[in-house]
Amino acid sequence: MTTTTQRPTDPARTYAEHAAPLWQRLVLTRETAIIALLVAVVLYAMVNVRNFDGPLTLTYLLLDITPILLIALPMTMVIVTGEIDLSVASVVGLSTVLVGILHAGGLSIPVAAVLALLAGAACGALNGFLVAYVGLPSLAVTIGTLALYRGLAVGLLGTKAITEFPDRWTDLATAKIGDTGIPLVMVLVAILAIAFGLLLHFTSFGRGVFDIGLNSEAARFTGVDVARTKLILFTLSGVVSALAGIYYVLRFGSARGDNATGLELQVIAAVLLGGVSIFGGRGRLHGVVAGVLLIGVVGSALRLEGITVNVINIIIGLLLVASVMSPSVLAWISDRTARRNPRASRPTDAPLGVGQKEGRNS
Amino acid sequence: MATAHADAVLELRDVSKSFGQVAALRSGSIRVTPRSIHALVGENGAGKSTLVKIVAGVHRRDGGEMLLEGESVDFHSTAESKARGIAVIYQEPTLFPDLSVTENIFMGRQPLTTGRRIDRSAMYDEAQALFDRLGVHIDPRRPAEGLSIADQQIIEIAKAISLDAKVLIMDEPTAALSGVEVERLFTVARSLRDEGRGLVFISHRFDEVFALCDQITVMRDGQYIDTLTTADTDVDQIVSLMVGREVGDLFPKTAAELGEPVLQVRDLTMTGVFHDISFEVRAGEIVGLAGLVGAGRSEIARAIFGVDRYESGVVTMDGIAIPGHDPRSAIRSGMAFIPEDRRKQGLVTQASVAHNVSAAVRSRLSRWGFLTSGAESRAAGPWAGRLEVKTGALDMDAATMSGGNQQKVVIAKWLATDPRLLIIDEPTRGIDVGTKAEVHRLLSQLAGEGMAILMISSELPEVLGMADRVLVVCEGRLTADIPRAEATPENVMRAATRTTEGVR
Amino acid sequence: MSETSTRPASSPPEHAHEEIRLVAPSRQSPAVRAFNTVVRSREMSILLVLVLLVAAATAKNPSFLFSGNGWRDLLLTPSILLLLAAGQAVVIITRNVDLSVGSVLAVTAYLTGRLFIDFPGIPIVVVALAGLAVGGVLGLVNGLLVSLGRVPALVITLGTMYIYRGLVLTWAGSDRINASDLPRGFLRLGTQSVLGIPVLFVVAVVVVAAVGYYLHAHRGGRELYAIGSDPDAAVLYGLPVRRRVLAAFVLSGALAGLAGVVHAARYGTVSSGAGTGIELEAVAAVVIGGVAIFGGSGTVWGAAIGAMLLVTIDRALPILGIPDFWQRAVVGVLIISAIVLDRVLSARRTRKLIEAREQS
Amino acid sequence: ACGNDAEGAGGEGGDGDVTITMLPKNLGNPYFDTSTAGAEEAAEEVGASLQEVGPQEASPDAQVQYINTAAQQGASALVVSANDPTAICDALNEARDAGTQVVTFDSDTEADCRDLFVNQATAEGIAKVQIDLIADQIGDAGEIAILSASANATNQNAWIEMMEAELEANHPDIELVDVVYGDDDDQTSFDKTAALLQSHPDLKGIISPTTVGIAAAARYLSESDKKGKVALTGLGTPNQMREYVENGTVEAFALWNPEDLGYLAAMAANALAAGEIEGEPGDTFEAGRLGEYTVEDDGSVLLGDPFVFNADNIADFDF
Ligand SMILES: Nc1ncnc2c1ncn2[C@@H]1O[C@H](COP(=O)(O)OP(=O)(O)OP(=O)(O)O)[C@@H](O)[C@H]1O
Ligand SMILES: Nc1ncnc2c1ncn2[C@@H]1O[C@H](COP(=O)(O)OP(=O)(O)OP(=O)(O)O)[C@@H](O)[C@H]1O
Ligand SMILES: [Mg+2]
Ligand SMILES: [Mg+2]
Repeated sequence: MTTTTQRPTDPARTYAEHAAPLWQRLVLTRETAIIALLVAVVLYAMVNVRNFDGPLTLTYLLLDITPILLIALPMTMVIVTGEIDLSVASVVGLSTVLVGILHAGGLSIPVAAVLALLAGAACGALNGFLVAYVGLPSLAVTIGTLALYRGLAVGLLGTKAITEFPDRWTDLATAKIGDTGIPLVMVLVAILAIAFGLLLHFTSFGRGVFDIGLNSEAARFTGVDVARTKLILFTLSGVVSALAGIYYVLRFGSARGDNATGLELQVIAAVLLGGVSIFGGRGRLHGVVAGVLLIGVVGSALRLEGITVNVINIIIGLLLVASVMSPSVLAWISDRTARRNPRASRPTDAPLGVGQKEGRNS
Repeated sequence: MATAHADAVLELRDVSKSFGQVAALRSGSIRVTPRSIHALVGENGAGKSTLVKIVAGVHRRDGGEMLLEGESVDFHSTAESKARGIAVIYQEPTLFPDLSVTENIFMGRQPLTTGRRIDRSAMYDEAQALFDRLGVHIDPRRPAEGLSIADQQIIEIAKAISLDAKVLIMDEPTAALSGVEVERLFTVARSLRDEGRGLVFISHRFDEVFALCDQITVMRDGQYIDTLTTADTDVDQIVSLMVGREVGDLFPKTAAELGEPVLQVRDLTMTGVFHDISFEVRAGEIVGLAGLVGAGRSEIARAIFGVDRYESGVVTMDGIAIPGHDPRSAIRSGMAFIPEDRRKQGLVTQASVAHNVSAAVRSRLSRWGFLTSGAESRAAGPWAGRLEVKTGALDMDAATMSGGNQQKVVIAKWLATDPRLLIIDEPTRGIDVGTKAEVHRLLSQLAGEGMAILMISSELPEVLGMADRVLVVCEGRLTADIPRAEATPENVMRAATRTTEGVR
Repeated sequence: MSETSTRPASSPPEHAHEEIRLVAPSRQSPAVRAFNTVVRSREMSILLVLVLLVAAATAKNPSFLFSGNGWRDLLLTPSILLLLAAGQAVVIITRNVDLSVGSVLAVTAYLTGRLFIDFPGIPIVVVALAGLAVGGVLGLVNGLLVSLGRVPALVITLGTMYIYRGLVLTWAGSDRINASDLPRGFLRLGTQSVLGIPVLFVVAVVVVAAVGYYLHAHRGGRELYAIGSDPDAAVLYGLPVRRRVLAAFVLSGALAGLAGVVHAARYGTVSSGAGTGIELEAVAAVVIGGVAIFGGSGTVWGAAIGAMLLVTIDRALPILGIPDFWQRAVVGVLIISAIVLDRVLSARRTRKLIEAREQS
Repeated sequence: ACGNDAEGAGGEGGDGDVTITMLPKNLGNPYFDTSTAGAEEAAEEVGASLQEVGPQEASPDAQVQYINTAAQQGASALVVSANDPTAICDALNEARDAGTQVVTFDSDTEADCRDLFVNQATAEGIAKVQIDLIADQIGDAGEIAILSASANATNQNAWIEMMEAELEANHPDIELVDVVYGDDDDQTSFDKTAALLQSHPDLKGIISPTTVGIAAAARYLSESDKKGKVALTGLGTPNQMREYVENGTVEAFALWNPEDLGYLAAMAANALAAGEIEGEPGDTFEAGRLGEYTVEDDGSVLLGDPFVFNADNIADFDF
């Protein structure tokens, strides 16, 4: 039942739902590979890295990756549509600055936070508008807004760093659930993760997101509102980035223009490591979560070994390259063996991918 | 004239090729002699394009033999086959939109001045010469972007003949061409033959095959069936060889009694594209939209369905005006639109059959806002079955299907929405007679069930055979509205070309 | 509705002129054509912005242009970005991108220092060549991964950006090259002028001109455009896609390597953090310069002017009285308006082409 | 699981020897390179084990991760130069709860989140010496500007305040026209210097209270036609500045000995870890070759006065 027959077939034809048995579809995936790798690394660290099994490890690990994890959720959907958002870290910076200034201006933290979220939404919406309705390539647009939003953050706060925040709130950011050592903020993260997971994989909106990534013109002909979908996704990306910014302020108790500089690359690295295709149309959220955790665990273990930023950089880089190389290497091998169709398995023949459909026509 | 005994310039023996578990080509054989035009015919998915791509070096064969002028060859890249004097026109035009048409033709082999600088003016002159030979008026310096499909095909042809190759292979070059352009192409092809080259011509239009070719090789299901000399065979024999069974009437049109107007279009206008388009389609009626390629028929259809915007005019379904530039409300109002380019517009080829077939009805399938792939498959299965889509399982990618099968998937997808109006653009472009008859039967059956159908087609026989009423578009304007009884090839063509005397 | 027949309304003259320029350039005289390709080009529009900017800054403070330093810095400061932009432009024209240039720059900048320290009296030329070579090798790695591995350049070079940076951090550690470690001659190169034009600027311009000429007038160059314009078609066409893409990355790497040497000469001190974040500036310069981010169109001259503009803005703002904290914001606005402009122009072009088609 | 026992100072495997983590503002900075060298020397002498870790850019959030790590490792002492006085406080306090002694040096945090601050010199002292230097280089009159490190560097900002006060009080004819920030990055500092000279044509002098900044500024100045017309001073290391002092771009600049600073910080850390001192005012401890030091009222230990380098003495130093 797993082979296509070219025979002319009898009219009343029925089909198998799947070409491959269940276990294959579950086990032979990028996501499973990443999760397996994650588990392996954790086990290895448990045994070989001093203090990795300590109670503080989990807490700090989760606290550290929270911003990346948060932003990775909308970023995944953005990349699945074949677009990309490089401005997220700048939005984080901007929102920390806003919270700082507004709070210093006498507003309560919740009010300041809400305003910051609105600002984040605005930033995201601007990206979305330029990409979806003006039809600009998101890579270029968000390189621009990366500079713009960071510039606003630095410009607004100038030399100062606002560091006066009520302990009540700063403590909340690092509070733990009971004595589990798991940060309270993880509840929020979990809720959002589930929400995004359902949205992407179990709604027709999510199906539309994948269609856009694979063939946005066909999606349009099928009644998917491509522009609106992208606007929504970029706006989500802005809001969640602002949320991460609020967390940033509260955790570090300091609002600075240069907060979270360079975070966007870590997020994208994690998302791609999680098995999302930069060309769009492919990826699953649980893989992304695993990717973020993997980067966090590796970093934490290496730091415990007293290894500093440079080696960690190298390893993140290697992970990233390996993660994207692996499928094409496999394809290349089966290419050699089964002499597969080159064009079927050749990403580089496809354009750089980031929103190229919009980039070309429309 | 060619004789089958002359030694072949290109010969394939039992060549095979599989993509994963899909056996695209089982035993492809063909023997092309110089001074002859050799037709390659077969149903969709018979393996014609695959065979072509193996000769071109796009794919590498898994087995079998390929002889070029008697010596065995195995191309790793299209560059190699080119270097050996094989020119190919692929089924889909492959142009570089940002570059001038001239650069598209001479890329990689531009004439050089001393100092290896490209000699642009010489290049443009050569291009001009080519176009003159093809009798077309395309400015050699204009960008390829914005060319009509027909002109793109012309550029491909110019590209191929400029190579002055020993073997010229054309994979459905005429699919997008109007009669005039086809004739010009044939003239060139014949002169190339008489220069002593071997040509391979792939087409689903038998009139063309018989008008042009010396031999005909028939393929079915990736297998070589037979090679006949055109002189001593006829359409019926070819068809039965191709299909392996008897096909019934090609245009099984049953007269349906017309109901209320379903679609009404009033003064639809988009500057530079179409102007003052007004017509209506009644329940049970098949309205044919005829005209030359590039007349703007597809554009009109796209505007009605809402994928393109229009400046002024009204579109109403069952008397209710629907907002412009909004496919969703068009679908909600009961419209379905099967576009002309199924790979780019009709399907998400890298998605599964189930995903594609259920794409237009997803929102209805979701429960409490949630959608599962199980629900998709359950909805898709019956429709795929009704259209006899050839696929192993519902989660196979549509990419692995041949044109005909992909078209069936697109039709299934739209029938699943249970539409009141079906707009179908080039329903049988690049589709074999077998499937063609099926599609036509389906259309008239749907009309019989009271569905309103707007059918765009560049094939006159199809329009005349299927339509209750023929609307003719010329340069973005309706130039005729002819009832079935009075429609003849002559009056339709006259309306289609009325204002185009002198232009091309 | 019976037979209606009217000819399409003939289009207004200037519209027709526009149309000829697009679909029938041959009907124009070569002079007009040359005028159109050069004067009506994107390059010109940015050049105009640049000139206006310099004019404004000079009006505000004459020393911006009319002091020895002012003139020198105007040309000297962009030199590094010019080199990077030239390489980046070539890569982007092939519908790829190279984010690793900043890290490559750091590697060769530090290498430069080490060479002068470890081999006293080593000729400057040798050092420059070493920079080119090492950069080229690092670029080759990118190219191999991208073209043979069939992996998106954005991801690969993002990865190698981390890796190369990590390498130089490991190599240099906290060590840093100081001016006193570098030979006077080399340092002087950083500011020397011939006929009032800084040497480093001359180097950059020569590179840009050479690359631009190759892209415009040689087969290889045109093939780069073809590949970027439609990679699938390029494969079917039988163009040496992999080789060309590989070459593009090697070039980008080599130029980044050269930029590293220039960086050392100009700033006289090198730390492992050199060139952090400059990769985005390079991409921005290219985009501002009118190279389509998805390849196939644009010129290296455009990218070069974009680089000049980007750097000059940075220097002009304080003079125009905008506090330097706002510089990045302004740069952001600039990038966005540049691509919006491009979109508007190309949309207009496409629409005209379509209309022209419908009217023929 | 040893990180958790609260009084487990240096409790790794319970073998009681002192482990010190050195956390500078960032890596790749020769100033901290030197101070770490001093710290290693001290650790050597007292038989403590010392490791240096640090982020790439001088930002607090990056520093926090390394503070956390130290806490996880249950290091007995953490010697840190703060990128932000408050941002890293929570992390430091968590580390202290985990039994790690926290010593700040070079750049302090809030007093309540460290056990001890090893002060290179009083802010007043540092501000005064630089003002005095520039004053006598420009003849106590004219426009000056400051090229600082990052906009939120605690110590630089403190010094700048002091300098402004000092100018108010004792140098009425000197006008501070601009403060720009080079983020302790060569290129930025370099370009900012260019911009300064550009936008303030009659600038007389530049003070750069950061080693990276002064070197970059000197580099630009030495090649510009303002060389000799615009005075430059501030805080720099002899090795970076030698070139420019010798070619006359810079007359004199100041700095304490970062090696001694690191040495003292490590000694203090060891004393705390070993329980010799509590970090209470009045505590005294023996700091190897530097002799005995006493904890002052604000819980800080003062290294001494800054030292002025010039053409005559610069040859005697190598750091
Ligand atoms: N890239 C591919 N991957 C997998 N299967 C493929 C691929 N290309 C073609 N096939 C399979 O090979 C078979 C033959 O395809 P091919 O395009 O050669 O048919 P064809 O005769 O050209 O049909 P048409 O007349 O519609 O062009 C098809 O059934 C298709 O399923
Ligand atoms: N990107 C470019 N950079 C510099 N010069 C250019 C560029 N593009 C075109 N030109 C110059 O403009 C003139 C016309 O441009 P183009 O390349 O279109 O020439 P053409 O249209 O091929 O016509 P001709 O063959 O008469 O030059 C040529 O002289 C060419 O050198
Ligand atoms: Mg085919
Ligand atoms: Mg059409």
